[in-house]
Amino acid sequence: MSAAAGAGVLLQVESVSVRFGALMALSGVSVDVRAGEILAIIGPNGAGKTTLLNVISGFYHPSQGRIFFEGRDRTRLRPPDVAELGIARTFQNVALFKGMSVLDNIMTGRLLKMKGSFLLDALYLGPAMSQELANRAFVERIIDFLEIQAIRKAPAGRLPYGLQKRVELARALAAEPKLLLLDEPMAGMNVEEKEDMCRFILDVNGEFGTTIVLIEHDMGVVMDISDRVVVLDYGRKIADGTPDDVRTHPAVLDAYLGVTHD
Amino acid sequence: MIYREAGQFKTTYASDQAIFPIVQDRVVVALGVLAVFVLPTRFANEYWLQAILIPFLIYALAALGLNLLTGYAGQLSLGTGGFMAVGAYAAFKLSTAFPSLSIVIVFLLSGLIAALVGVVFGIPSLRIKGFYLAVATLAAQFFLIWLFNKVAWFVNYAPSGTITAPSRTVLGVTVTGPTASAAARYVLALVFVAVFALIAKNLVRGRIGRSWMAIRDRDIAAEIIGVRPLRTKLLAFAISSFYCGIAGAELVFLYLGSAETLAFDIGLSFLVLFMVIIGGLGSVLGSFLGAAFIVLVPIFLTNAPHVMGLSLPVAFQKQLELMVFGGLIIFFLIVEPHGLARLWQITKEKLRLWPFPH
Amino acid sequence: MIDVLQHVVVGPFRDIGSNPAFFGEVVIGGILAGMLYSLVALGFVLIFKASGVFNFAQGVMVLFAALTLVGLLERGLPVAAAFVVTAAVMIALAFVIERVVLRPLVNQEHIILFMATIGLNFFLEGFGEMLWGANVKKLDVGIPDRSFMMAGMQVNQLELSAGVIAAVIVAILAVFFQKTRIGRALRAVADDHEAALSIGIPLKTIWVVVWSVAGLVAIVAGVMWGAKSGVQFSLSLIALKALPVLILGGFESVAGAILGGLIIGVGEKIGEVYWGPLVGGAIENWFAYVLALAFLLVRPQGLFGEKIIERV
Amino acid sequence: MSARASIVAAVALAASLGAATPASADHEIVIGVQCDRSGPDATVGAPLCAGFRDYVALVNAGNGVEGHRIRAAEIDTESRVPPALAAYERLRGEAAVALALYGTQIYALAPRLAEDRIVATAAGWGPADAANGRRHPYVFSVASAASQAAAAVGFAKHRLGTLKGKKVAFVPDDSPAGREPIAVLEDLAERERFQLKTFAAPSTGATMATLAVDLARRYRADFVIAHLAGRAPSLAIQELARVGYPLDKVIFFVGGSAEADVDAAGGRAVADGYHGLEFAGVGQEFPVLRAIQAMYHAQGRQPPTRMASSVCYNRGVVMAALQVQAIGNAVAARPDGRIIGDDVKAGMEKIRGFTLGGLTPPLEITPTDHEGGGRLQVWQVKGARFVPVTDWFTAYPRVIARHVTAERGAPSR
Repeated sequence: MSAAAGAGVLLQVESVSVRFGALMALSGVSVDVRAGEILAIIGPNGAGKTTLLNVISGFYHPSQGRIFFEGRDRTRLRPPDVAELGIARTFQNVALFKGMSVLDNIMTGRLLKMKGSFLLDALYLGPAMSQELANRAFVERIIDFLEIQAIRKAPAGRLPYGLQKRVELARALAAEPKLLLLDEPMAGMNVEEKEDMCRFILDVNGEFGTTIVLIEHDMGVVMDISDRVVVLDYGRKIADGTPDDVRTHPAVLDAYLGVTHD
Repeated sequence: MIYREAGQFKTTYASDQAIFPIVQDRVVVALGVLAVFVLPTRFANEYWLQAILIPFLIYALAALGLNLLTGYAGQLSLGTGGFMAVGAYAAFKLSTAFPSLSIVIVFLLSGLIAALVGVVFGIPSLRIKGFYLAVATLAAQFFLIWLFNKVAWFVNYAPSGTITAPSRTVLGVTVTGPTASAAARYVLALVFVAVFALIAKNLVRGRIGRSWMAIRDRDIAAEIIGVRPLRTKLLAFAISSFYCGIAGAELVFLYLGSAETLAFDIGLSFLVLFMVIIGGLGSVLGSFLGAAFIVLVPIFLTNAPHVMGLSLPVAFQKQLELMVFGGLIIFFLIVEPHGLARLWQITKEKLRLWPFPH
Repeated sequence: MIDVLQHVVVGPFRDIGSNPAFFGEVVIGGILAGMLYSLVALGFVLIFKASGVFNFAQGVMVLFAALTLVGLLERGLPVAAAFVVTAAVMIALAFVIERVVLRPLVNQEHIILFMATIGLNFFLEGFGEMLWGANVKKLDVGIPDRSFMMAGMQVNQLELSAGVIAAVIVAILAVFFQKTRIGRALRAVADDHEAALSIGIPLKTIWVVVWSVAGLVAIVAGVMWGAKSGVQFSLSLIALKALPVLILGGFESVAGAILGGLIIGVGEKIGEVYWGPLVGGAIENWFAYVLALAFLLVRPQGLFGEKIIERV
Repeated sequence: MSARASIVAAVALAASLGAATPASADHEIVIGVQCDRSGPDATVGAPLCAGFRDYVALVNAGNGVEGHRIRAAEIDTESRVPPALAAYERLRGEAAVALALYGTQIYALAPRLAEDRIVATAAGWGPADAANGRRHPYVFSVASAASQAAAAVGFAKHRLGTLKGKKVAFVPDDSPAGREPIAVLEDLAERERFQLKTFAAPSTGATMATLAVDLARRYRADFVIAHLAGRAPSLAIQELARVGYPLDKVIFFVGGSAEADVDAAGGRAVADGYHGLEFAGVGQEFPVLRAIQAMYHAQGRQPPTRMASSVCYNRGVVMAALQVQAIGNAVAARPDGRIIGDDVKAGMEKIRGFTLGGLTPPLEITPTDHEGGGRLQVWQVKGARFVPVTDWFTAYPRVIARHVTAERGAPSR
């Protein structure tokens, strides 16, 4: 398990509610994400897991409740502002830039690390060029790390699904995030691919100390890699604790066995 | 085996990032650039320069501009003619108000003014997307043309309502106005398009180009990476309109000699869009191929039947031209959305392996 | 400053008040023109609803239909036969478009399909002129082109008939969509392609049907406009007029197309007559666009469109 | 595309480009004529071009001009400027000495004509100041917009008795060329004390219903002067008739007074009463036209149906005849036939009392007056026929002179 677990709170979701018309996607959910931990969010379909991630990323704004990152209120930030705070994410249905090469996809992840003047960029001179090259070097390290050297120049849209997921992770890592949000990083993968992905997630957490929040359906994976598990059902949090706590929590059992409850 | 890259290893990221990573390409391009500067001015007759080469260069610049916006940033615009008109009228006003100002500066400033106008009309792009935006750019097209047509100040109150390129020199050579030789106008147009093609290439292979393509390919993913949609799209509108503005100024100053708003009507917007689609969306090279194609097809249709001993009625040729353009657009969108540029690339790959099939 | 305000804000209204009968005529003219805009816009909406394709070529389909009809009449076909043959041509066209353009592009992004219809637009324009010639043609469908006075206002019989026919067509289409099996199927496809497929509606049939219906609507629009201004190239320009209508009404709403057409028609005429002279006139080409754009910034989904919730 | 097919295509393309290069013109004198067979001006271009070519054929069927053949090259500009430029370069390469042009193309080409010393005749729809030989030394317009404006007002006065206190509506194409006569009209309005209001028609001409309603029912114009081209005239006639405006109080400039305009408006019954200004006679009852018919019959062919579009056809004949006349004058001074544009210009400026058997007003072209007097005639549609209602006349010559010769608003160089 992760070494850094148990340090201070990085992200604080405070009784957040999200409403789409008549539907309450989230009602009063509070989650603390501690720096350095791997937190898994689980729950049946439609429980509000992705909505929670979307609220954290700034795609939706909560109708009630607040969100703090590193102690500062950031409830109403837009996604690009969220990115600037150091939060990166992947999507449930891979959201790669299909028309770009793998390399360019990952380079795009470096966007916020690259500053520049428009004119120098246009001429590709001096700082613009050296910055481009420095970032290229960084990206190459990620490519090595995720073992995708062979597909560097391939168009992202033509890769098999498992590799696309890996490239998307690479793109998120390129931003050197403090907090990484992974929406079902292992969905649709075979066993070997899943094992690879688990290894990468643990390595990212271990080597760079990146805090990770992930949504996952595979309970085996969740129990193996996460420090802590939050369970959502019908937009409410029904459990929050270590994998072992959650495994035996009665409400969780109900939810997963499909027993109705009010 | 002529076109081989075996034995060429890239040892630095710098060489891998180069525009033309293969030596043969670099040699060919360098020779090519030299050739296009020297050969036509020496050997092409006035008809070639005036009817084919000059319009080709100007359209290529406009197509580059639209390609940055539509091909790279994914924002469809049908207002190209309007933005070109802004450049043309700005160049006319500037060059007549400040006769001593270098025409090169005039062109650049006209581009900047067009860029500003482009930004204004790009603002709706935050709230509206896809064909909604296309319709909004049509509004720009119609409004701008109406404005230039209506306000006599734009034409210096000339009763004929036309803007006419005054005579101006660059380095002692007359490049605009009725006395400018076609060769001089050709070289000036070529310098502009060469410089701005290089700049376009630099932009699209770097930070800015990646943020455009990110917005184009998946806007939500782009946002969470830190791409600010409005700023990015507006930058695309600005740069695209800058290119189109210069192309518009050139259209009057280096090609038509004088013009009224009719020269910038919606037909021009579509023409440039055709170049981009047929040449290749999201390709700098494609902008050139598309422009060449659109300039050559009518000439081909006019002359080819004569060569084959046929005689087609003129009206029939024009109808055929429309059908060819329309049909090819559908063809390319279905078969090869990356257009002629992609076909060129495939040919190159074949050459690379030649004489082996794989 | 006050002068300008007086000129722009007060003057035109005083004008309206001083000659209400004329204002009435302008409004009626606007409504009748708007009906025709609606008819063209409906063609767009039908196709968009069922296939998500924004058919830029709808205007040229109007021209093509009218050209075909006039061409057949000129070759001596009786009116009824000409209509039947034209309808057959439009349906055949729908088959060809489905086979050649739509099917190969079925899973492409909407913007690609849109650009393909721009290509279709130019192809059909060249093809139509090649078949039938480019001259302005007179189209006489037997409705007298006479004006009469009604409550102090001058009303044109042809325009009135065109308006009534457009209204009837619109009503028929509304019923078709709400009450018939195929209409419901079309709506099902519009809402969810996969769902429609899963209950056994073949997509290509739907597409052919909907493009055929749009083609038939194009005939009506072409006849109405052609009778009014002659069959000529500028007929296809009315398609450009229908675009602001769509923005205003929303791309997916039949009611929106109708109401949007009326608003644009009336707004345009009033703008042209009362405010146009203040800026030198001939504002017709862009006024509708600016009207629609202003509206769009306030309500991006149009009058009746549903609020767009982006799915992440 | 197969490799073979692409080679064939490439060869054809190369050959076609080669074909575009000029051939030398040794024993023939090359002139060009704008033949817009496509685009909105096709209804003008096709008959005009036919008339032009037929007249040239007639000349060549004789002895040419003093034994020199004339070759009339066609320019299809599709009513757009870029193809006109391309064709212009081609004709320049073929050493053309004179061109017959109309529309915006003249505006675009005027500076080059002066630079390259090539003569152009403008058929009624060209720069208003083209009548000024000093301003446009190489452009010869037969009826300038200024002369047309004056003639239209003169005719209105003749019809209404007086213009004092009357309301005149001016309906121009909403383009610079369309608005050019406004200055002349405003002058005349002041002079004759009539009220003038401009109703600009959108250039696309998609609809003119509102304009007609506004003009007839709100402004209640006493007389309408229209300066339209392409497909707009027919729409205007139609819409004016529809709102019940009396067409005998309407006069069109030369751009909208052809049979095609009337026919497209729904036939001559609809357009009954409508007036058009003409700088060439209408119909086929002129000696030169009978000579052309005779030429066709002699060759065992039927005269072309284009002759029925007599307004534009006859204008084409007039343009060709003017150029041939000028070439004749030039060749008289240079019998070897190696004439250049300047010779034709000089020849043009020597034309005196040229009437072509009544097909044109007597033209007196001088180095300063390039429209040759600016006389026009009004024709009216009456009982499905075009009938002349005036003789050749000019109106307000001093006002025209002031506008044509005034050096105002010249494009800055």
